[in-house]
Amino acid sequence: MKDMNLIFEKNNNTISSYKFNLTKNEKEIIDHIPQNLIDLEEKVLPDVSEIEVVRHFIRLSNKNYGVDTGFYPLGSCTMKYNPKVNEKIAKNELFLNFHPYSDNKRVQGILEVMYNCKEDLKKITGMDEITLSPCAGAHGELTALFVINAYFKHKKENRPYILVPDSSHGTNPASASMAGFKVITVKSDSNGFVDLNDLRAKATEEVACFMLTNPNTLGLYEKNIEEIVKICHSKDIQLYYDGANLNAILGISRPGDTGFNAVHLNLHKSFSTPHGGGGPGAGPVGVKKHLSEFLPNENVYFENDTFYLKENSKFSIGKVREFYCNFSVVLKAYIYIKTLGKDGLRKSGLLALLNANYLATLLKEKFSLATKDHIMHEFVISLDKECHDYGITIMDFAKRILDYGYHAPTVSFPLIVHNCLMIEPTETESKNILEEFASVMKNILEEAKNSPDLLKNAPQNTPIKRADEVMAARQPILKYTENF
Amino acid sequence: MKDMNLIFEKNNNTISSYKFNLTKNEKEIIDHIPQNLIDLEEKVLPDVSEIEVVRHFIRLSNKNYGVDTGFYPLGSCTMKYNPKVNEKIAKNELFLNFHPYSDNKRVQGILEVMYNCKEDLKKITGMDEITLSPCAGAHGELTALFVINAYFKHKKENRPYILVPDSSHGTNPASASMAGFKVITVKSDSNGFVDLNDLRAKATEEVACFMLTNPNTLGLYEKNIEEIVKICHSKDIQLYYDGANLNAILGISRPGDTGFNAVHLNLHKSFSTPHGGGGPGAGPVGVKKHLSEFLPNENVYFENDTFYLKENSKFSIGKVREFYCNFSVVLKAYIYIKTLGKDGLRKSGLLALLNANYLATLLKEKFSLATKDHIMHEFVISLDKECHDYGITIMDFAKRILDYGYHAPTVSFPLIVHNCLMIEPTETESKNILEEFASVMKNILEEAKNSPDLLKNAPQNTPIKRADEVMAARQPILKYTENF
Amino acid sequence: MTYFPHSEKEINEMLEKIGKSSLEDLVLPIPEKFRIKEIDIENGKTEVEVVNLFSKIAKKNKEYKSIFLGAGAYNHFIPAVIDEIVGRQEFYTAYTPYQAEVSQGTLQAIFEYQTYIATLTGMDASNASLYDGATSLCEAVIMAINHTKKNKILVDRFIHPEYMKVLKTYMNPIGVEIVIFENNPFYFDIDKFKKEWKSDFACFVVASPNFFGTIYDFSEISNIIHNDKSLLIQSITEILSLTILKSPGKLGVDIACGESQSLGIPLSFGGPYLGFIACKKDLMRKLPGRLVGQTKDRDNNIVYVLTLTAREQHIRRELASSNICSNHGLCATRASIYLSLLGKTGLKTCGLKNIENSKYLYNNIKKLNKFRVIENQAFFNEFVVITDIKYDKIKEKLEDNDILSFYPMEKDFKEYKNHYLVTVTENNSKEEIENFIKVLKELE
Amino acid sequence: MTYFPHSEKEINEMLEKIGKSSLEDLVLPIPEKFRIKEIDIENGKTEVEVVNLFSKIAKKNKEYKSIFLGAGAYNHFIPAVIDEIVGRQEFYTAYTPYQAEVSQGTLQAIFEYQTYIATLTGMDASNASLYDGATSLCEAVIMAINHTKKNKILVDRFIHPEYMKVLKTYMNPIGVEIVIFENNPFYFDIDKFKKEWKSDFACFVVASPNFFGTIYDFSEISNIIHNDKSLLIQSITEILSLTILKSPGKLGVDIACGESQSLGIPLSFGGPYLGFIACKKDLMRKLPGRLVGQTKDRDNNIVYVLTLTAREQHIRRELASSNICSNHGLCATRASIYLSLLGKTGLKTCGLKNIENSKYLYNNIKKLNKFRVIENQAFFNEFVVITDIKYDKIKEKLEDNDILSFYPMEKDFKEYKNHYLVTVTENNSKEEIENFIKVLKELE
Ligand SMILES: Cc1ncc(COP(=O)(O)O)c(C=O)c1O
Ligand SMILES: Cc1ncc(COP(=O)(O)O)c(C=O)c1O
Repeated sequence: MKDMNLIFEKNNNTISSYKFNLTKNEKEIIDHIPQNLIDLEEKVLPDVSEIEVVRHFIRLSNKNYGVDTGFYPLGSCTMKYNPKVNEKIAKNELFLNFHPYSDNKRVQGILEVMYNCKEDLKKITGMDEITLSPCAGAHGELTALFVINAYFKHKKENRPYILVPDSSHGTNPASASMAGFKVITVKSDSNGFVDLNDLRAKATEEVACFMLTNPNTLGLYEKNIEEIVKICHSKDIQLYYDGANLNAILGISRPGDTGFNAVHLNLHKSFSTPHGGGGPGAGPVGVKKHLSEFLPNENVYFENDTFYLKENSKFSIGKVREFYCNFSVVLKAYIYIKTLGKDGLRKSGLLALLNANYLATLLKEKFSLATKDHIMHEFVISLDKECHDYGITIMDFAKRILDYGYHAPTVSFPLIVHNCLMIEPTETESKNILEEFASVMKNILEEAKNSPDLLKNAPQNTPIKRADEVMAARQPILKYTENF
Repeated sequence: MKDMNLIFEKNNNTISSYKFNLTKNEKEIIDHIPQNLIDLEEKVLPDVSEIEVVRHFIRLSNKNYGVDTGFYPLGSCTMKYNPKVNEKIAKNELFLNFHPYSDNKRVQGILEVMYNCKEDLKKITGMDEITLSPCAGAHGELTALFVINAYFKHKKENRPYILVPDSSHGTNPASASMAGFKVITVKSDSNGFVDLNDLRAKATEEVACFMLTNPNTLGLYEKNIEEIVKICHSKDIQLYYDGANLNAILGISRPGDTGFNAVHLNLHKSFSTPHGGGGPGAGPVGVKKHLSEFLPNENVYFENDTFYLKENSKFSIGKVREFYCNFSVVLKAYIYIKTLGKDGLRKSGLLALLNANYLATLLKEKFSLATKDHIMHEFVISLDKECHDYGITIMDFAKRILDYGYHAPTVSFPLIVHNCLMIEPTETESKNILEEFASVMKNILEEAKNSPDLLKNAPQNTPIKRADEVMAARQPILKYTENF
Repeated sequence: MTYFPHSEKEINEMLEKIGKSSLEDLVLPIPEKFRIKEIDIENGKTEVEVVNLFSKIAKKNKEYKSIFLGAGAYNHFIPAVIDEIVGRQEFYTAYTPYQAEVSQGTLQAIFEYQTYIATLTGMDASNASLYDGATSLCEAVIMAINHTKKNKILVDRFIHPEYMKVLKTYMNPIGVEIVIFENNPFYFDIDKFKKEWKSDFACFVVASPNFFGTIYDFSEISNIIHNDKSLLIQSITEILSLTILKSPGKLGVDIACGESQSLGIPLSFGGPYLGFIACKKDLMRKLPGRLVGQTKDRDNNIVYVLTLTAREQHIRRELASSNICSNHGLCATRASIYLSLLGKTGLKTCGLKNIENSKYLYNNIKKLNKFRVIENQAFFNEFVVITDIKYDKIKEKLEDNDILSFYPMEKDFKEYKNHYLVTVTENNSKEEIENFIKVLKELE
Repeated sequence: MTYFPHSEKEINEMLEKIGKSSLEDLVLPIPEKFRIKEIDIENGKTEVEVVNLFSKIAKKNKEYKSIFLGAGAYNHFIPAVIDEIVGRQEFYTAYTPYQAEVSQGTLQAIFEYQTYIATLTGMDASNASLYDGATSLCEAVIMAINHTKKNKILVDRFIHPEYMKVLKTYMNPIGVEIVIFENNPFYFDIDKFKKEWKSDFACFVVASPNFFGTIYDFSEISNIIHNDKSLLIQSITEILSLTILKSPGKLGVDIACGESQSLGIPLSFGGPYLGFIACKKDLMRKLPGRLVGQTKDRDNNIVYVLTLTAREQHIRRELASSNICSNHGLCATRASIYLSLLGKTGLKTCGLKNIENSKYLYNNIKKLNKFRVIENQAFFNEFVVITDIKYDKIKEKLEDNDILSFYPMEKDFKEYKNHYLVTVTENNSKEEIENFIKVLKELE
């Protein structure tokens, strides 16, 4: 297969190829490096003029869909609006051009942002200490589990197990095993809540941590949260808060008050930093006092009028990344916090709940929600019956949504609900859009009944037609090669 | 007619409407202004949240076509690539945030850019002095004609007439009458050159100026330029160079050496500054020594190590605009000059000629060029015959080009060629694109013959279908009104 | 660095195809004696060299910490959204929207701009933009002259002095006589106006707020002028004042024109700015420049096109209503975004904030010893301060404190010695204002 | 300022529809005792207030005039095109490309990125990006452990010290023993390696150029390692060195990993950066994180999708090859644009320029009295300088001259007192370098 649209096919050795002016000749320049370590042989690289590169990537961008394009109800991902003032401020060279080894005195502004962001996040989560190091949510989970591992090692307790609900996100168990733990899955009851009996049975002194997402991935706030906390704490099981769904309780409730011992946040979700088509994000971790001395080395502090980074504790798990944090992401999140302020953040939480409940109410008329109880910021609908009755797949349904100019909700997650769609509107969508989306969903349901081919052949109005994922996996082509 | 896509229809009094914090109450704030001069009554203005404004304008941008989208062979407009480094540098706040009344000492960098740009433009055009004031080409023409008017007034000569070729751009005669002159049109000969006899007949002592575009709007370099110069100068008729086509001779020939007394440049054409969907551009005017003391007041100078603006001459025509120049446009043009340098500019001229001649050669196989002679940076094809034979209009043909993902050439200009297309590829287009465009043009010609409806119903692949311009003009709707 | 997509190989293939042996053959139509081998300027630079060069040049500019000066160019806050949107290549790399089917973005944005301008000015029609406030005044006067066939005009003395200069430049060659109306800079002298108005004036040009910042009450004069079939033109340097003030339309103005740089366009040392012009229905077809109109496409959808082009130079040529071709379209798009984002609430609070801030300074300067203000001057965001302190001393003090302010009225209005113009906008923080007052105190 | 599109009216209509009397009713599922009335942080601000606040904070940062330090974060030139393109909202406001049909932009850009990385490293497959160079090393080692089922690893002492710290953090909980190979920082001690290598090592981790800037010649070792069915991992902090140096692939490396911040990503005080990882074919399915693969759509056009997802956490859960979900996609897109723009010629001249500049400084420092360099150190753009001058004195001198340089090796490698790391890139102008030399002279 040869894709003529790849930049590599445009290679034409333009006379305007990009250059840096050399004063000496090649031989002379590299004469201090042993010949056998040098390789100047031409590689598969393009050599095209700037205008062609620009047009190439603009053409690509036109095949992409973002929050600024339209409604993006991707459940569990909190695709809220990315404020432009954040982007503008973050482009300021006085934030952008500093080497991580710059002298302390020169980066007081940068350190101030980190420190104040950390302090605000403490107040938002109710935790005692926070590290801004983790690069993403999963990295935050891993970091927190390293901390918990160190905590019990320090206490000379052997706790090889981690509990995760069957509704949990895949990163939870994956992080657990990367941190050297074995994973035990806790069942959900018929209503989608943690099954207390199953939890009681599995919550032994051998368990280090219970990783909970609350509201959970069904959009339900664990109604037995008090009991869950009691069960875990009675066995000194560390209760972990997966912050992917923090948007639901922003300014309304704090994991720290609820009894969680550790938490990670997704700044690229709840705090409006752009997701960039796959990051970079940031996954700060907050912990209670008894865990804080185990946090990653190097954190930001403020003493006698100066901010500084310092390696804090001999019990620390060590570093989890090269340099302290994804600063420009932290900066954008902090701008967001300053912009909305206490009232704004609380309002965002409430309106996230309002939008989800409103949309759920509209959809309930035709769709079956996966849950009976009062949902929070997102919800899951099951199309299992429809899929069987109309001979369609849940993917067919999702792809058809694209035809109407919306991004699709999250498909087939959580795993405990078959053929489901997970819908999270966020607070930055309007009543109109929710209503339009609801009627489109109902349309598609009609189409599924009356002309299922519309779904099976979907999408039709997108830059490309349905992509063959099976073929891609059968014998993977992960890069361009000159002669296929 | 009610367009629900207008921003005004989105008005919903959002709770997130944009705000500035007031400390006092309204009454108090405005109590020093007589009541009868105040009007706080609600006006037809939207009140929507930022995300909706952003999505609105991004949706609009997606209905637009620019050079970065693709080939834009708009004759006479020199739609070359707009380098990104120019845009980036021009966004530097150290260029952007200065009030025009800033103290001289604070804007030395800005003045340096203006001065050096002026000096380089002198060398590029071969003129003795230049003003950067004019905001666009037409403004440059007007400025130059004011100058010429003042020149002859000063010499106590009464010269009420201006000569323009029948192939000239509309701004030439329009500027002439705005400057208080009467316009006499000089015929073109059958080959598209200035008809020398007609010129001789009309070039009297009553003529102040002959406005020439060279290469002219047919893409021909006036082969009798020497004779034209002689005729004009023998009567002290000021020879004016309309610089819209300077791109053809950049680094190759200088109007000043050829005998032109005054010239305007379009920095938004020949010097790569973006056209912005209709400006802002800049139309600097260059003149020979004898005209320089009449140039607009206020120009940029350099003496004992400082740059400054000063009002230069008691003979000056005065100011032609509020503040000195469109600085950020001048800046971008100057960056372009520094980037390409002498060799780059000359090469751009030569490749502009190459691209035009190559495309003309490809099209000649099927289309009839309006000219027999060697063309320069652009050329005109006549579809008069085809229009009659196939019962199509030149607009049909142009609109069909849009269907193939290109912008259309200039239509029906110059006026002396019926049903023509004026094609200017510029030097920043590749051989491939020219070839693709040529074959598309030939396709369309086939379609015109075999299925003319494809043209009559064109465009079909554009964001909207053919717009009804007649209806628009019949009873114009120039603004939104709440209740149509 | 250059931007040519060609390879050497392609260049040769192309030359061969057109039957030329070298690029130099392409210049043969130019007489040899008129050809040059090279321009006498520097060689090209790589991008990194260019960036370094211009950051060095940029650093030669020294920003003011505070700008308390408007006088036709205003230091307003520019929301981040604007640069983000006009940075979209589809907007800024497009030409004038000749092909409506691939230009709806520009066209609708301009149509919305026209609506905003018409709304703020209380007029029936606005054009798609002009170069700046000064040239828009000239175009307005030309409209009046063409409409009334009279070629004498009465112009208030206290319009922006730069506008006055440009107006003279434009009127002189076409032999229009400019009569100056010696008004009072702090209130509109209606009696004097009645005396000096003559029926053979094509129009009366008044600025409000005027160059002294004064909001004029000239509601009475439109009848007088209209009785003579002449026109009333209002020139406006600060369009944001219309968020609070009665619109020209309601004051009987026939043509409102001026500068709308305040609407999201950077100071940029004087340009590019944004000239606006709007008028009553009966003058619509005399408007200069581009107009965007609403129409339908063949699917019967509402769309936008350039319209009434029969007025324009490319068709009317020497009979055109103006010579303007390229205007300041992207600036108009910026204004369109600015106005859409601020909207009702934003614009109103912005206007009020300008007044609140400037009044706060006005009241505090009043309290200073060596400084005076004009008692109950009606102003929006600029006002006049009087002091006997030598200008050089003031200037030096302000420069030392990185403050730009105190425009000396004497410069353009001889007898107004010791009068200075001071401006405050929503973009001046409380802190800045307090500091300014502190600095002025030190001058006592 | 907030970003809610709702009007009060709409909020009430919505509440009514869902049968709630107030927004507060929506929080009822949360036990009352776990609710708060408000967070103890400041109130919100308007945009102008926010902009002023952060420009004040930004001004507390004081830029260096010259950066002559890399040590894992490099001061390279970033072409203007990159910010223009990634500023396109379609790129930066998108999520991970789960829906291929509306995500071809991200997917193709990443596919091109994977191709570039595979090309530069001489490997068969690259993933779609990781967090940074340190975590990419950890992921590489985990691959080796899973692949070889051995849980001891040999690590060269002179890899980036921060990478070493992170590696320890990751290995400790899973009980992998790290054995340090006491190499020579200025040449690869092959004999010593032969002595210390043991068959029960899952892999050997070597950095080249290493933290001292030395380009190692380790071509001989891959056979030794492969004989034991173990893997050779090369960690790279400066990916631009691969524009000139022999690729890991050609050196027998099985997994190349490291930091590609050099490819158009700003220093940004340490993040976000761009971890890369690439490997030989047989290890492909063990790669962590996202992979973009080529396939066809139903019109039979070539398109791109996320592929081999069966390896990933959301399907494999605890058995996944890694826990990574969000990666550093937009950074990878930046790299893709950077590499496309520079292309063959640009990358080669960029690499050579780095060497030319650093060698120029190297040779001039050599001439200074109080400074020494390592004779014939083979380096790309950083090298070691030795001097007896007190570090505090050097530091102070450099700070006074706004220069960042002279990273003290003693910090991480005790016995290397008086050794300092110095870096020069294509982004350091001749002028800067001369000035640096001048400043050092003054220290003599
Ligand atoms: C519930 C949950 N937990 C964890 C994660 C992982 O976060 P990240 O992608 O930032 O690593 C996600 C992301 O989708 C999530 O939805
Ligand atoms: C030949 C010619 N002259 C003058 C002009 C007017 O230039 P501007 O649009 O910058 O006023 C143009 C613009 O199209 C032109 O093509």
